[in-house]
Amino acid sequence: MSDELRVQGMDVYYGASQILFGIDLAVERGATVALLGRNGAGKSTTFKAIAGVAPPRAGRVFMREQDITGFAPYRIARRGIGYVPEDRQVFPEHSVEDNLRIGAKPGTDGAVHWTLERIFEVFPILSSMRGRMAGRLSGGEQQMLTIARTLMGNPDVILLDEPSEGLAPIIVQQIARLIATLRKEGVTILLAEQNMHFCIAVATSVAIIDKGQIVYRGSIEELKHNDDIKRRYLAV
Amino acid sequence: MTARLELILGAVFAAVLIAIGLSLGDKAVIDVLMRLSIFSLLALSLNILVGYTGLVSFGHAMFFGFGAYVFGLLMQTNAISIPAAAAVTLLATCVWGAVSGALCIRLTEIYFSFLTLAFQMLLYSVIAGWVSLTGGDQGLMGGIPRPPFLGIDLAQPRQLFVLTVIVSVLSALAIRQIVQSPFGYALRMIRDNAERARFLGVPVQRYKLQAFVLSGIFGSLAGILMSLYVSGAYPNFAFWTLSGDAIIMIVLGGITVFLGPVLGAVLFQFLNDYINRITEHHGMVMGVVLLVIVLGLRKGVLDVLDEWRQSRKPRPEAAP
Amino acid sequence: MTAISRTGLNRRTLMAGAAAGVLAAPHVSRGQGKEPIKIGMPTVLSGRFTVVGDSARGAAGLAIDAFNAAGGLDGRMIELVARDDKARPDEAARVVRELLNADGCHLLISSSTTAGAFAIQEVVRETGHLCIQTISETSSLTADPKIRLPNVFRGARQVVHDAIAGASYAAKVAKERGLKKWMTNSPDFAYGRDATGQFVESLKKIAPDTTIIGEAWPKFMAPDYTESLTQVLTSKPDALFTAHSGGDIVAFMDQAKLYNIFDKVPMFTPNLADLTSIKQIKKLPPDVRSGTRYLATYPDTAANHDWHDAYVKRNGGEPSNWSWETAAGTAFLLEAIKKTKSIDGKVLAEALRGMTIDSPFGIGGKLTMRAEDQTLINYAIGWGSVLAEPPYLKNIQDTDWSEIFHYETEWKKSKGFI
Amino acid sequence: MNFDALIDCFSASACVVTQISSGLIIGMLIFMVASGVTLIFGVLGVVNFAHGALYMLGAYFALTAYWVTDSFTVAVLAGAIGTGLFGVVFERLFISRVYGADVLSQLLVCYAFVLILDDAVKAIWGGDFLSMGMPEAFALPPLMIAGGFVPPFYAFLTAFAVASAIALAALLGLTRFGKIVRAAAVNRQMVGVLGINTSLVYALIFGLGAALAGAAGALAAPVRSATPGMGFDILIESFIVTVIGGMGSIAGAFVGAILIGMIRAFGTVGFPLATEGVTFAMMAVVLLVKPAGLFGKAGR
Repeated sequence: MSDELRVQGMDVYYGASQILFGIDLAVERGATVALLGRNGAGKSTTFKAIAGVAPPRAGRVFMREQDITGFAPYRIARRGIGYVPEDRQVFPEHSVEDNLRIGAKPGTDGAVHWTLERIFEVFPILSSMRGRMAGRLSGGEQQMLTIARTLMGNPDVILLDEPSEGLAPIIVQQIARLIATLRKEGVTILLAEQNMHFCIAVATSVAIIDKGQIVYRGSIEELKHNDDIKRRYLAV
Repeated sequence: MTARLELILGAVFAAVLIAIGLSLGDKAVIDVLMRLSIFSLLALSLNILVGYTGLVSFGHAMFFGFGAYVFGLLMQTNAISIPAAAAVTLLATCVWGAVSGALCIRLTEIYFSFLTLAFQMLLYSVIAGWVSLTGGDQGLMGGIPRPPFLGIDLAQPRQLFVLTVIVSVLSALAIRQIVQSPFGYALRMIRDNAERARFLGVPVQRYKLQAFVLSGIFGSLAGILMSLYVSGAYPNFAFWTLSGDAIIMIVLGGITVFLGPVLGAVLFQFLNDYINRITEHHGMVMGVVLLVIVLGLRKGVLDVLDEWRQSRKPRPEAAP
Repeated sequence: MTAISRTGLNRRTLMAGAAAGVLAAPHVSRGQGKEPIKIGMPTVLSGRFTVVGDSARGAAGLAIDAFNAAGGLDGRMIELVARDDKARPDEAARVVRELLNADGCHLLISSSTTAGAFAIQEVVRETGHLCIQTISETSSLTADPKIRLPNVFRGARQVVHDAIAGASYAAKVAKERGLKKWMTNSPDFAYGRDATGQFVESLKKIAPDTTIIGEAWPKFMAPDYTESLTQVLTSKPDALFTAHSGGDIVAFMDQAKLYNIFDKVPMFTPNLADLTSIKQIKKLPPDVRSGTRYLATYPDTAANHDWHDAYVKRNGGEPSNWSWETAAGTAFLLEAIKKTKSIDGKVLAEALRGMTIDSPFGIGGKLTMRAEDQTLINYAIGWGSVLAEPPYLKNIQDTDWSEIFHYETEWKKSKGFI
Repeated sequence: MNFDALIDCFSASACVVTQISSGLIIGMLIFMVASGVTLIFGVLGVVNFAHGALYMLGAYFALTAYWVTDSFTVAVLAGAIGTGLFGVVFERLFISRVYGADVLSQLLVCYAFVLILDDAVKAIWGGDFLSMGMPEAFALPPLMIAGGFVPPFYAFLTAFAVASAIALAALLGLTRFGKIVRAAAVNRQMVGVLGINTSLVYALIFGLGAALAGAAGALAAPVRSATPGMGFDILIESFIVTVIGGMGSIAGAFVGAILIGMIRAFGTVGFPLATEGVTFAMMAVVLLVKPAGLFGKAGR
């Protein structure tokens, strides 16, 4: 299988300070890859760089073997990359439904897999709140909404930045189930997490980032048994 | 030590300016230098608010106009000497600054800007509408009497020139003292983060008000000098376009460096006068020059120079 | 120490800037051969009053071209240096100083609007240069002895003359037609207040049974007169006087047309019979009376037609009231230079006082610069009914200058000017 | 001051109707300009000090189109579309460079353009005032309503402005484009990440604001004479209206504009020399009592 998304030697700076150092990542089609790391390790920056929000200063980003480095965020999105930022960022004064409609666009193949109806099937909780202001939702509901809104754009790859952060365990479980559903739908997922257990539950392979560099790559099974790595790079 | 050195530098600078003006004996040079002194003072006074306190006033010309009119009207009574009239004018400015300032500083950002604009335009409507007192759109007519005092005769252009330069340089030094004082640093703290300043015990509102009044006093002083220079006062002095000009001056020169506004005033006056002389289409030329400066440099001239100088230094991280 | 070196650097920069400003000053004045006589002209060349500056510069240029073509002053040519004062008094003061001090102008033709004219008056009060005011019609400029200066002459009409001419005409019409209740609608600035106040004063004197039942003072250069026009509707006057001019009177009438206000109410204005205004009026109400501003056909003489044609040929557009005023002022100045062979302000002033010249704009082809208050008199002035096509004004009744002088003297006495 | 006149006016329906209609007309033209100012500020975060110059452009475009085609419809379209296109180019080339910059840089860029456009208009159309004259279709006697007078052109102008207001409200409130615009006003980056070209949205919004100003200029052309610098007064008035109504609020601009129109209309009867001062005083009072404006949301 070919790589859906590939990042090569990516350097990212904020102003004068370098945040990421030569990041290499590859996500195969249909896979769920977890990017694990502590707070401030560079997970969010990696995602922002891929999404075009914080363009890399060096290195390349390929989507389905096409170079999309330096593209504006909206063009990257139109290449099939859906980005769910860590701090949710719903449009607070728009209704749930309007949030979803703003995200709506056909996929790269021109087809619409995700309609409002399907979204409401997968996210029944949003269905009951479709008219409510997004700013009035709970944190978990907002998280669901951001994911759903990104799905409305029919992405081929979805970047999920810490979807479980700060949510009650029961909601985290719901999100884990959701990710499993998406995987079954054939959506390729890149997931940033601090929570290893969450990753073990949902991911197929894992990369660990520390101080802006990828320090480990392997399958979930390997990680489970590598206590050294877990101790060194993860808050376990 | 620094303060004394600055005083000496200021005195030398004033002396050089005066020497240039008097030795060339050219009225045009004296005119140019006087106007530059006055507008430099206006720009410097505005920068107390904009550059140091982070309050972008759109209404600074109200002080300029206020000073010019109050002083001019006092002098036209023929009952008061120039220093006394100036003192009364500055005192009145204090009161007006405190009243309008107390209201304006309750707001921040663009709302502060618009409220200062509103106060200025209120003053402008009074000046333009109260024709029997102010002469309306014709301005104060009949000239401003300049009776001699302490052996100084300001009706003599050269003496007026010397006085203008001295007053401007002294004011600049005073403003320098203010912004270098602990009070000045507190203002910067308010500018950078008012919440944090409040948390650290800075009486934010009181300091803002003081900055507003101080800025007004020096702006008013510039207005007094202007009314002496043109021997009159005109509603334009209190119009928002002059506030706009003052803002352009400080943005051109740079708001982070103390003398930025002075350079800006010089640049602006020079551009204005020179372009007006060489072409009738001065609007287009001036507009293009402004665009090049704003979009090209993205900062004032001295800001850029200062950054360039800082960047050449071997990374003194603790400099500011 | 950072602070010190920074200050030093900036002071150098500042000095360089100041020096550049100084150096830029003198180089403009160099010419070839005999040094030209420079006449500085502060005027409006940008913004809403551009038409004033264009008119004034075109008219002065026409006169100076002829002077130079005739050999100048013993071979010395005259150079006109027109500069924009942006219709701002402070800028006018600056520009005049610059013209005198940096450009080395010998004489001034001030073609600034009223506020600028007064500012210029203050500058030449100090410098003593000879100055001809050609645009400001505000009476006090020369009538008020506190403001009048021995070195300043007015080569323009004067509001009080216009007001008396207008009031005398209006009084006659009022008597014929029984127009008793009058309203005024004029811009709230020096000229507007002056023109209206003096008209009303004169009208009350000449026709005592008229009353003013309302006045409106829209902001000067207000783009919109709707609210003051609707006020006319509700007050229902017999006649209306307005001192709007230029583009403002055009907008005023366009807006009044929407209410058909002047279908019933006769309108009186000193300012409509001017080629630049009247041509812009697309629909003329039935009864509009105007004083003559500038018309090619008034005075209806060959000299005036020729001047009109020469002006159009040189400058393209039609001459305005400001054109003839500046032409008259310039003609006086040039005549004085010719006569005295001097450009000394005092000598010229002496010659100008009481001077009479041949001019297309005068009664019987003559204009006089009255000695006592150094202002233009005996210019052709009349009132008539406005027409939509040439000659634009019919049934013109010339104003008798002896009547103007009579009421002007009364007015001056009432103001304490004499 | 003449408060008796004001009381007289209020007791006569003719006067009330006439003055209200004149207040509406004044207000509606200001609204057309102010709605652009408030829209551009609300979405782009830029205080467009060049908006008055766009109004002027609209008038000149309309005049030229009217001379060429003799059709007022074409003139209004030319004013609106021409100015709108100019706005798009202006936004792309210049305004887009000062997003997120301090208000001072924005002010300067706009001021530079006011200078350039005023001068360009003078160079192209000349410095003389120009007048379009009333199009034939509107050269009708005024309508009588309850003893008051309302000219047909002003009725049309008011209807046009009200229709613009409704269309604008519908566009922003009901369409997907409007939803995107409002979302972009809150979080531009997130909208971009969802695959929407926000640069295009910004350009369109600026163009829309410019088109509104251009349409206002075109509508004013038959009754106001066009000169370089004619945008000056209406810019200040639309700022007052924007501040009173709330920066970013279209509804606020509408109410604010009517308010200012009424002050002008009735002020002329009661306090003719103080109307301008009163409008500024009102702006000051609103800023002090409710800095975000009558319809503004606090904390924007």
